[in-house]
Amino acid sequence: MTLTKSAVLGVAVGAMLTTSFALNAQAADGHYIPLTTYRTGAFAGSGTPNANGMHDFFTMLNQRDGGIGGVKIIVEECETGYKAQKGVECYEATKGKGALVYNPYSTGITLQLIPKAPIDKIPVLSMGYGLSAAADGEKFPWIFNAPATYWSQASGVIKYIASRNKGDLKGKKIGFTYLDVGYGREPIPLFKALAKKMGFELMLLPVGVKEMQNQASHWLQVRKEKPDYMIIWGWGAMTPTAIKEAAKIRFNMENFIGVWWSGGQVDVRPAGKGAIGYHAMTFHGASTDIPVFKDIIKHVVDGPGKTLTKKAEDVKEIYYMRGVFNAFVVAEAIANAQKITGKKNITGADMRKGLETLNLTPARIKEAGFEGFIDSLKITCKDHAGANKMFVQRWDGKDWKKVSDWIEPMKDLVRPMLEEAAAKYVADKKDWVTQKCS
Amino acid sequence: MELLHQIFIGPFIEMAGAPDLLVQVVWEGFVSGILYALIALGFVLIFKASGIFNFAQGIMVVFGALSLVGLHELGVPAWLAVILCIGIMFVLAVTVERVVLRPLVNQPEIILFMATIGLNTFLIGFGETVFGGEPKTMITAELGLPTGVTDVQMLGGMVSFQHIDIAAAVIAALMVATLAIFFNKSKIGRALRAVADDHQAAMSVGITLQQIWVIVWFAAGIVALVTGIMWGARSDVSFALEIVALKALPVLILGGFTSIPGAIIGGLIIGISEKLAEFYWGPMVGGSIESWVPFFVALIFLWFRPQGLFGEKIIERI
Amino acid sequence: MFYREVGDLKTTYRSDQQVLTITQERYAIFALLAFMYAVVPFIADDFWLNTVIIPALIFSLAALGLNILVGYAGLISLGTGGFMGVGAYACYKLTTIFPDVNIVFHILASGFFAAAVGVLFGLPSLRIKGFYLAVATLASQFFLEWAFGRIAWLYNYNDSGAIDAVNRSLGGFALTEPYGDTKFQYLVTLTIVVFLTLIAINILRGRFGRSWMAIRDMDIAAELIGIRLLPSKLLAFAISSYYCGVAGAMLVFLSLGSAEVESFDILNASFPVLFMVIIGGLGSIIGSFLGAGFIVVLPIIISTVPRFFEIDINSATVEHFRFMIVGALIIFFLIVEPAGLARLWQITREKLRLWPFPN
Amino acid sequence: MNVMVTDPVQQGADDGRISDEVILKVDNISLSFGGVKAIQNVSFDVKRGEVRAIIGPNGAGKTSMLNCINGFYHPQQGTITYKGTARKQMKPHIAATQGIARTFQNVALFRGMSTLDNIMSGRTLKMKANLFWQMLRTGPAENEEIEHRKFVEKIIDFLEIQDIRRTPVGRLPYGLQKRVELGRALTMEPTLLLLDEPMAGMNLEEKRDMSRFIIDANEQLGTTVALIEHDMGVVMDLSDRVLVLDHGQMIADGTPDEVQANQAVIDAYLGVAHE
Repeated sequence: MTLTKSAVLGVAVGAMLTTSFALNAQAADGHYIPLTTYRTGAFAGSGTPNANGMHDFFTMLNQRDGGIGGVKIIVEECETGYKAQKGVECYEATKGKGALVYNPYSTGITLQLIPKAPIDKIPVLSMGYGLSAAADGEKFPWIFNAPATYWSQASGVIKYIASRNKGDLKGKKIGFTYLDVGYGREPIPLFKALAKKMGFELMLLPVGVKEMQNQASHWLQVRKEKPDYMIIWGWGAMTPTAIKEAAKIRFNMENFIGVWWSGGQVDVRPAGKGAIGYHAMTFHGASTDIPVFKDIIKHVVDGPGKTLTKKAEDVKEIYYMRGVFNAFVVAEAIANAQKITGKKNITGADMRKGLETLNLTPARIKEAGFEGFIDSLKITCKDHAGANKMFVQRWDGKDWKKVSDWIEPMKDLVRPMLEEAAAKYVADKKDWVTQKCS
Repeated sequence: MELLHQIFIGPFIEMAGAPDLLVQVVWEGFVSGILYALIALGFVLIFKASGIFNFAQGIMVVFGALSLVGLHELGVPAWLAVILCIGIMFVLAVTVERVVLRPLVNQPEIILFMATIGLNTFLIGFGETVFGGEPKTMITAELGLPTGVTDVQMLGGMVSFQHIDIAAAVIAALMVATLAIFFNKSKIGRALRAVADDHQAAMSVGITLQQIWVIVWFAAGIVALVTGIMWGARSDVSFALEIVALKALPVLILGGFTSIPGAIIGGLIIGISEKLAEFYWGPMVGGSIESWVPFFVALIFLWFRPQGLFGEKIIERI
Repeated sequence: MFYREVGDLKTTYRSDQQVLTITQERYAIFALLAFMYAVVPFIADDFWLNTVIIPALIFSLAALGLNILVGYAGLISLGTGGFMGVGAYACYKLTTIFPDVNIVFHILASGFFAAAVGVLFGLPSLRIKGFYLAVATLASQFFLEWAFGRIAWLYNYNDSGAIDAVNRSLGGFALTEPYGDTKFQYLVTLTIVVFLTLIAINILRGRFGRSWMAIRDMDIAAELIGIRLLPSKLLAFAISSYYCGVAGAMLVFLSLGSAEVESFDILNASFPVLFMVIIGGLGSIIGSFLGAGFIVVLPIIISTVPRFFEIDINSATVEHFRFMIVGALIIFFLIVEPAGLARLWQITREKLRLWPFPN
Repeated sequence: MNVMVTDPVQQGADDGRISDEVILKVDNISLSFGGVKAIQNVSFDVKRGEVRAIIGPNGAGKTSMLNCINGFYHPQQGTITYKGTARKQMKPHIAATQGIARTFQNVALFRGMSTLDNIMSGRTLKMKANLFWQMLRTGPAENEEIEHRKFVEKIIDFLEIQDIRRTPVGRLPYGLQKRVELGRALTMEPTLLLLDEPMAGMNLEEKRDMSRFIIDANEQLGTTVALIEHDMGVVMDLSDRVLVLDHGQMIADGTPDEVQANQAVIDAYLGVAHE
């Protein structure tokens, strides 16, 4: 027995020593892009297609074009389980290897990275999520949240509901159920402001991460309060569970509207027929009938590129498409940075410049094979979000169908609030890095 | 004063004002309670026969359900998958006995308890490695479980009963009845009851301790599989249930560690009280109090009756 | 011939009651400390400090705290995360309310809040023990998790619900994450951990430590030699929670830079710390350090080793493997050596002391 | 802080070791668990300085009696008068503070601790240094530790267990464990020492040693001893007075010679049926 024990100790010590040699963080040779993903846990349903989309697009660029500007893209995934603390650990473990940009895919992680970004000089791209106030590029030079902030989106949702009520929401009751973490709490200030301005009653219904799969009580509360509309800011297992529960209490699905992170096939499928009529916001199309997806299938999913995507059908997942869009923005920013700096191998600081002057014109979108999928996108020094347009889609049991026109967010309401929030965020931080935009 | 009114009178006025909602809330609590009770039942089976506090019972529930769905995803027909899963639970029971329990026999119970925490963690990793970590949908229809809903007009409103919930109640009742018959009528069952009191006595019936452990872990595994199916049909199949499964612990405290009726009644008390608390008192403090209310109910109960509802009074001897 | 202790005689009880009675070992510890202070900051890069050394030190402190409760006083707790959280949130509130007081003071003071909460939730230990107490500590864990999320005052009504470390300095140098220099953070962390470990050693080898072990080994006999159970158990809860609280505060201010409820929930804090204690060794101070180091390094080993052999491994699979390996290791240790890594170390030490004579 | 340390070997030890002072008086005690009557209306007393034996067949209620005396069981009826204070029931730690020490039938040592720590724990009540000094382990805490260590070392010498000082007691043979347990009780410097079958499971030589320790403790340290024992030879040799219990009832009380001659006692031991 003692021999075994000594052996155990020996192995343990040996393993630790091995690690200490293997650990030496080496700067990667190429465009190094760490991805904080979550392919396991209660958020994996949303996280997996998302990660696959990003991964596959980069792999496709490597296969088809040999990388960006002749430099290969190196993607390293780090599993977070959608936990902010894990995300930070991933960040700390990868930042030293020459990371160009972080795509946290979690508002919680984004919030934790915001103070770190200026210090480590690595930009954070929280595409359509994260801290809304970060759209103020003067106060947050290192954070980008194009194509639109949560606050823009919240205003868009309300605008859409108002449009179904001839612009009048007085006396209406709107329920807001949200994942009770940084992500779901983010739009509350805007909803409150809108409720005051437009005279509707706001009913808050937080769902903790641990109750995500067990929302019976929450929806009984909805049944009691009888709101006219429900808005859901869910992610992972929360949304499908909520849709099932809503169907159980016979909530009118036509009046149930999800945010763009609650509008994937994975969210509606489990509820079956009960989900028909559910609405969700989005900022890109739902059709894969465009060149870029054909390329991905050809070079990656069915081709030689390494992928975790199981079948070509999976490309049709909304969250997969969004991952592709996200990767596209990153790739364009890298190319842009190369163009501005004239360097082939860029740094995080160069990447920031690339993002800040990114301009996706319709011509460029068409050239890249994204025509009809996304609207044009322009990031400026002042505005890191762009406040782009969005639209509403409806689930008909098989497909997502566009049911509204492009909706312009309430810029004149949102922008001042953003700036105020940004100023407030920065105010109690000593030595906060800001910039002046000319 | 207003606060007191809000806490002690308001909720009851609400209950009286909308009795249909009250019935619905109690029903929801009842259904959750059944699921807690089923997990607690698995605990009791193992504890009764071996004195082991099996922390991994909740995870065995998910593991069973995940195996079922995972096998079906691999193209195995539903009925065959169920049979295979029963086989998996048996293999699990044998493995646990061989690898975990046998080497640890005669260790203090606290060591065994921690070993089951290790088992808990291992099973999560193992299940996810084999079947993937993303939440899965239970194959309710393929198993022939009902999916409809019946709305009953009553008390000036409507109460809806999901058929799957009714099925869960019926299946739970059947399972408890089967276990009761098994324990009281069969030879193995009697041996199991004997072993709870005296290991020597059990061996004189001709069953070794090892066999008994395999049998109870297998029985607990089957209970877990059934629980997993019912639970999976209500929400989804993922290890996130780990946290919810911990609510079986207050159920055990309420019902006693060795009592099957205690587990059932304790489960129902916990289920109904947490849903009532959440629905009528939760909104006052921002909601989500059902995450801790069951534990406090159990604590308060523990203070007055440390041996649980049906547990035997413990006399310490020196 | 590693040890030469034959001539190492003790002539007074004072010297016989030192922490390390073998002179050589005392020198070894001084050498180790000198190494940690003078050499590590120069050879370890930020990655090592950030992802391995600082978290391992902080979690060692939490594990030490839990070990006082579980390993020494024999009271099982699954509520470590909650107590760490109390420390973290208390520290956050303290920095808000008293912005001019030094952050190190706040970190040490925040432990007292955790201690108070620990005592409150330790009260049931008067009437219940064993598994029942474990369930009682779960009550505290879930209640505290709820409180951190639902009581907006605790996180200063931030919209995000997160607490983030404010920029504070020590002796003119920025200290808190992310503003401070990693090496500086490391030195401060090390100092706090060494200081608190010394105190723990002192308490544990004095009358309180003996009382706890007596209660752990046989509470009835302990009572009959005059140890009052409730005050002793509550003191164990208080001191244990103090250590966990300080660890929680350090986790936010010296390591992560910000945190949400989930950093202190049962799966991210309570269980891992319990695993550290089991794998490290119940009732062993050195075990707390070994266990924490092991659990912190393990995921890095799992993700690095395959890459070392050029095997492509998916990040989610790494996570799954980690669970499997941790679970298997816990069972393995309980079977082979219930006293954990600390016991393995002890066996090795005994062998070395006798070497070259066989044992 | 100045700690009083008396040298155990110098104390007491005159021939008039038994005084007339009744140190413990048990009056009409009854104890039952559920329906089972463990003790029924038992009364007896213990005088300062004497060795008092309690004997009786298995299940006679001897251990329960000791448990009542040091407060672990609470009798339903009767009073216990100790050092002049009458109580309906004791609390274990109060019994300890008042100088009642105890060993157990099945050794109740702290298995995870060393011999030294086990015996040191017997000094817990006498140690006063507060948490602050304990944390720093200087000043009062350290001085106190050293003072008490000196006392403990004397007990260790007295019991001749110097060589197992650092051994965890879980690894000791049974006989030595019993000795360590006696050591722990003696370190408390008890007025009244309750010994529950101190010689159970020992061989002749170990019994001799143990008897010697008990006599020395009684004669040299002046400890009053109440002991339960099955070995009649030991009982008759050691004790001044013997109380005989059977089925929870007192059937005889007197000097060894008286008790030996008592018919009821003979019947009880030979198993004559009760009416």
